[in-house]
Amino acid sequence: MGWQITSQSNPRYDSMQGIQSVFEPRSIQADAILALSNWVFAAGSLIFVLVMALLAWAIISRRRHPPLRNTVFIAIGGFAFPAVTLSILMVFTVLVSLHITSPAGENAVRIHVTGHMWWWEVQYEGPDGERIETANELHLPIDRPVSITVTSEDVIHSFWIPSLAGKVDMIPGHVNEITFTPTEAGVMRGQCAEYCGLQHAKMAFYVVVEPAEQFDQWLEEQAQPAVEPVPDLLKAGQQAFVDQGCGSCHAVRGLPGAVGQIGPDLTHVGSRLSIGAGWLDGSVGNLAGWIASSQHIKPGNRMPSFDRLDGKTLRALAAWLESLE
Amino acid sequence: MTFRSARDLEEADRRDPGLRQLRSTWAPPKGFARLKEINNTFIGMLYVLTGIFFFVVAGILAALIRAQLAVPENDLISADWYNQIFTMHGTTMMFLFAVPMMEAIAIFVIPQLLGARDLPFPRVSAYGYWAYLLGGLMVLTSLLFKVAPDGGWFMYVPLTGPEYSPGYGPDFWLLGIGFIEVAAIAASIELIIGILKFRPPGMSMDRMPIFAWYMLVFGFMILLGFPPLVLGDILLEVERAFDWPFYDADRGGDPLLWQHLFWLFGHPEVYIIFLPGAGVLSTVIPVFARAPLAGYVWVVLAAVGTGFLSFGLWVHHMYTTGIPVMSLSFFSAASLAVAIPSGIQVFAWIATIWSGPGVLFRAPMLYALGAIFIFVAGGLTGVMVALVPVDFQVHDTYFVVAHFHYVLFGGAVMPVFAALHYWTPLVTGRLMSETLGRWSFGLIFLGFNVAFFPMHLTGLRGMPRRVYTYPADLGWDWLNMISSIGAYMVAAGVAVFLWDWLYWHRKHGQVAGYNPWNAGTLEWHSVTPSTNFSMRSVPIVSSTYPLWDEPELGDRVDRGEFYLPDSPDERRKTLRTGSVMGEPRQVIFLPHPAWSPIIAAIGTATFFGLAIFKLWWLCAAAALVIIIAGIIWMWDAEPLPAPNRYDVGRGETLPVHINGADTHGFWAMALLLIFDAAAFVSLIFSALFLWTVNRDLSPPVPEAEPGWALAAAGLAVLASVFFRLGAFANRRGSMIGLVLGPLAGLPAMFASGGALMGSLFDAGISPTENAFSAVYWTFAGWTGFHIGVGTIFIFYTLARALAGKVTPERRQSVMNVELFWHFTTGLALVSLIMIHLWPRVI
Amino acid sequence: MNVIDRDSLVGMVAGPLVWGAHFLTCYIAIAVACAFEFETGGPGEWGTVKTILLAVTGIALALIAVLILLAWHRWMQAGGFEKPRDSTQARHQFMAVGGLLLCFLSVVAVIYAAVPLFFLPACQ
Amino acid sequence: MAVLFLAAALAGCAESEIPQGMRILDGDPETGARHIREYGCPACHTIPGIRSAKGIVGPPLNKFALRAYITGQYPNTPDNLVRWIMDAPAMAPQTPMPDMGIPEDEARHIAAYLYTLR
Repeated sequence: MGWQITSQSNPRYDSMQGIQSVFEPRSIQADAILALSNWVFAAGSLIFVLVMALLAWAIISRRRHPPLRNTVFIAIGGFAFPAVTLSILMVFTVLVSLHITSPAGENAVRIHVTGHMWWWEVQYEGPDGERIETANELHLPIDRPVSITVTSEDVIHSFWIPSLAGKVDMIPGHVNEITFTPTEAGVMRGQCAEYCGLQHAKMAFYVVVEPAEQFDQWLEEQAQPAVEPVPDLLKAGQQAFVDQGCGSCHAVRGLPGAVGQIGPDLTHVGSRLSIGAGWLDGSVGNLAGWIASSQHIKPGNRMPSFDRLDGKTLRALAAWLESLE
Repeated sequence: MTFRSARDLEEADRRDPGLRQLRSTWAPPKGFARLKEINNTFIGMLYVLTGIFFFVVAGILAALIRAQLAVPENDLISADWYNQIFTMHGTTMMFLFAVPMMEAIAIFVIPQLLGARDLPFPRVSAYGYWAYLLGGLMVLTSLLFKVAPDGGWFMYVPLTGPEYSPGYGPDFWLLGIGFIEVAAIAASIELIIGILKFRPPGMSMDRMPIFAWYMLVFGFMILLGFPPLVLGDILLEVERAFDWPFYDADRGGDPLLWQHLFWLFGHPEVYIIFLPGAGVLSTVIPVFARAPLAGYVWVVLAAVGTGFLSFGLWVHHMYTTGIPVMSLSFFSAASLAVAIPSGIQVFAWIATIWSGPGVLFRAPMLYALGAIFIFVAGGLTGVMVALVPVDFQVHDTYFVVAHFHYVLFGGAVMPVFAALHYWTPLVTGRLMSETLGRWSFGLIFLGFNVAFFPMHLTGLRGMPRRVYTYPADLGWDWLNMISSIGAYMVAAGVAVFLWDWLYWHRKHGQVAGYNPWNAGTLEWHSVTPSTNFSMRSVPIVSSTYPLWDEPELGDRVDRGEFYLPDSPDERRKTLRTGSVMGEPRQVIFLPHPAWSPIIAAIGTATFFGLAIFKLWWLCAAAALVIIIAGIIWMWDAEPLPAPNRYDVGRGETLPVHINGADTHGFWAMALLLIFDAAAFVSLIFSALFLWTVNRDLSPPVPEAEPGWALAAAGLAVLASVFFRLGAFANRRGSMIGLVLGPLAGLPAMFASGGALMGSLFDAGISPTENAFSAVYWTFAGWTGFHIGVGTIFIFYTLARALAGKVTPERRQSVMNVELFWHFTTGLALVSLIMIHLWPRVI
Repeated sequence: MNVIDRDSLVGMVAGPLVWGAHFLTCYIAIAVACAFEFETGGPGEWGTVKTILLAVTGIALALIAVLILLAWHRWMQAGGFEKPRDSTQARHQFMAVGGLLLCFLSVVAVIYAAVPLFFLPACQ
Repeated sequence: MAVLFLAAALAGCAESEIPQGMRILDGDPETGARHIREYGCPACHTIPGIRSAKGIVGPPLNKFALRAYITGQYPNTPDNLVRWIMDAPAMAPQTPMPDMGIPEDEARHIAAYLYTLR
């Protein structure tokens, strides 16, 4: 698959096809659902063709009655056949439901995702039960069950990674859970599936499934506070972050005063594949563009466009954020 | 002397005084006063025109949607606009087109199909129509000012709640749609009673035109399916206007409550739309297959069965909300089971086609066959989305968009076009063009499949619904482009249809004459365009397809051989028959054109319009207008000629006025109360639901003096007893008793309502505190509202009594009001149980 | 109204009414049991609520069976498959067969609703 | 896909019309268009032919091949443009355009694309 790339590079535009598709299952659960779907698609198509063929035959036929007596024809075709087919389907679907909803078990990776208008707050449970905060991106190890609990801070959102599992709604006042076991490495995309207002269309995120060691290392890095800037440019960027009051909305662990909870945690924003919740690739250029014109790129989102910064400051700020790996 | 053409009718008019009387009795007022007309033919025609108008508006919105989505990252339409547009597309299609359009067709055609002169309550039809028109325009206006609702047609909270939608958008939706529901309920009561009681003699249940069966089920479904939405609407509007936290998770409310209430309505709604469509197919297919409908009883079973099962599907819109998978599977089961009646209908249609001597491919039949194709495909994807695991993936994606457009286009839009092609000659006297019909059908059918088939794939490839734009390169671009092209083909097809329907065929269409399709049902028994009174005489029917089985019937009807062939007293009237067997029971004197329905409708529109802007005092003034118009409207009810018999022809006489539970007035009250009760049960459901979802909060026990509650209960029962005594006294001829009973009952009822609210005050329960206290106050408010309405009823009855209009022989209005009061007493008692007993028991 | 009455519409729709009662019982029982954690019966285990619902299903099916017998009886009284002599007989046949078919549909719907009881855990 | 096709078509017809001095001999406009999206130029610039490129932070790049100066200071020559794309701050310290670490070969492709815009 073209999109199975290493976690450090961005998903390339020319290989994005299929990263958000039900047809590219990458977990036991998504596989099972696709298998069931394929069966019913095939059976449904066959039945459709048969019924249309019957209709055509009825139109063409010169005989003035169906192959059987009218009532018998209706009883068999309209009642008995669907009743039997559907009862088989009922058992089949219940078994698949059971399979895909079974609990994740003890060794599961536990993640809590909170929906916001229009981004995703992500909390990992560290090895010692501590909370490790990130946003708009999930990293998952291969072949280990994952349990994701979801809720919402504002309106209803729906958490959906087509390649890994079905949807689960994020509802204020409710905590829902979804479990799945990824089986292949790669970058996937998830998107909000419940209409959540103005920027519902631009509420997405990336998921990186990687080998266990890489995942562990990633999680350990995420648990660390932000690195101290060394070169002057980065120092200037950090200063701009403080001066502009970015910290009242965004948290950067390790930077005094940057404890905001309104926007995404930026402690390791430089390591992320995307900014603006899956809408732009994570790069210094996009960061600069986003800071300067977030209201143009994603109108109505909660972050104002910082178009009052001078060029050098903007560059410094973007560079500093990009350096937060 | 049969009316094969309009000229025959004119000639007969000169020779035949009975016919002349009928024509002048039923002639609509001239000029501007024509708006007073309440006859179903006129109102039905306006209704259909209005329905198509809203369809076109919603279609234009769809075209805008498809223009925006044709290419990725398009900025033709801003996010803000797009969200208003897709919300209004869904809202308009569902509430302003689909349901009213089916009512419109039924209002126009059902009386003719049933050999009735009109529906049971023509003024209610008129009121319903004007309410629908004004309410619809009110909702659309919001679009002009760019303050249209933008929360989706499903209006999920909390997005549409006071915090996240502080503007007027949701209020336009809630009040506008709430208002239109009034029209829907009016039509449903009208149709149920019309179908059950206003059939021609001899038309027993097993001979009813199949369309009437479908519309009967449709009526009952509206009656039981709309109340949850009405309640949900009220609760949301109250939350928005007065901060009662029904849906606010922070105060014990729950956003899922809205979803339950919405889909308790919303799923039956889909079948409310589909059943009349299927009814049209079951009507049109036999005509063009030239054979009676195969398996009539099977089709009836399918319609009735669908009606029931459709109430067990609502959670299948909520599979992803975190409900236990066991519960989901129950709904999956019902969703699969409901496929069986659909299968039965499809096979009945195929068998019908098979039994005929060959299909006539006229435009209505083309649309019907296209409908079968599209509907079967939509039904099969319906089975797919009914499966819990599959739905986990496809829910809220373009797959679902494809699915329900297939169902609704196949189940409703194509049948509506079939119906318009088929029945338009009844209005215009001319056939629509076959050539243009083929073009419009071809464009619509092809265009539809081009537009919506790719969406299955778009959805499976991961595209969610309701996004105003999407990134390039996810594999959705070309699929969307194809869909957009298809959508514009549909638009072209609709344009061809409109050109033919509105203009071409009226100028150049072939004159339809007598029974142009050689159909078997009564609406084609005579001249086209059909007359306002639909039947020269009300026939005796002896089969399902009277015109096929008795070719002479039309002539005999036109010769006036049957019932009510003339109208010497110049009063509009029709025949009422028994529900099951169809034996003649009563002559109904129908009302004549009047301004009161339209004034009441304007008053209602003003009321809802002002409520959007929270101008409560002006609302009260509008309410006063409604009440006054209503009283004027009802003042002359219960005509009682002396003697109370009317010569219906054929040497028979029937009573004009009767009292009792069999009258159409009593049925109307009873059906209205069933609707009311269903909404009240939804409120009880809401209370129980909030109780099961709350972990930290249980329904608070109102710590009030128990005397309050006991007094309220006792007084309510006492009021009922007083009223019973009053009604009893009236029956015995005691005017004093009639006046004293209600007058004694009224203070008792007020005291009861007061005690009910007093118990809440005493316990210090404030409606804004938490969801349960809000629910308690809603119970109290619901009861209080009924006490208020009941008071108006009482004073109205007393006024009538003083005017000598209530006597032992004319006691129907007293019976109706009494029924209402007992119902109110019931509400008070159940409210008390829910407020004071239930929280203590659990 | 008498369900056995040959001209009763209620008699005709009695089958679906039983389905409705069964369906609501199942839904409410599971919703309440799970909300208050009465029941944790896993897949294949028969906890209290699931056992009760199985019994309810049995009762519902038995009720519909009785309704089927009644409808059958009415139908045979109305002449069964024979061609009706008059309109009354035709109507009675229609009402009986309509009721019978609706009962069959209800049986299927009740059985479908019972399927999950056998495989799924009550609350998960 | 459509974008690339369009870009290729533009490149095809532009080949002969681009003045000799502006030709980037080893730059491929089609590849350049891809890099433009990868490096996020669209976030700040409006660039014809790149669908998502509707940014308003930097100047619009329409008719870029005809423009006389880059950032108002440097003649619009291929060398200057490639250098600019690779490290703008080095040429104009006050520019908001960051150094995005674009290697020279990719910068040439990007420049080639920009020179198809007339």
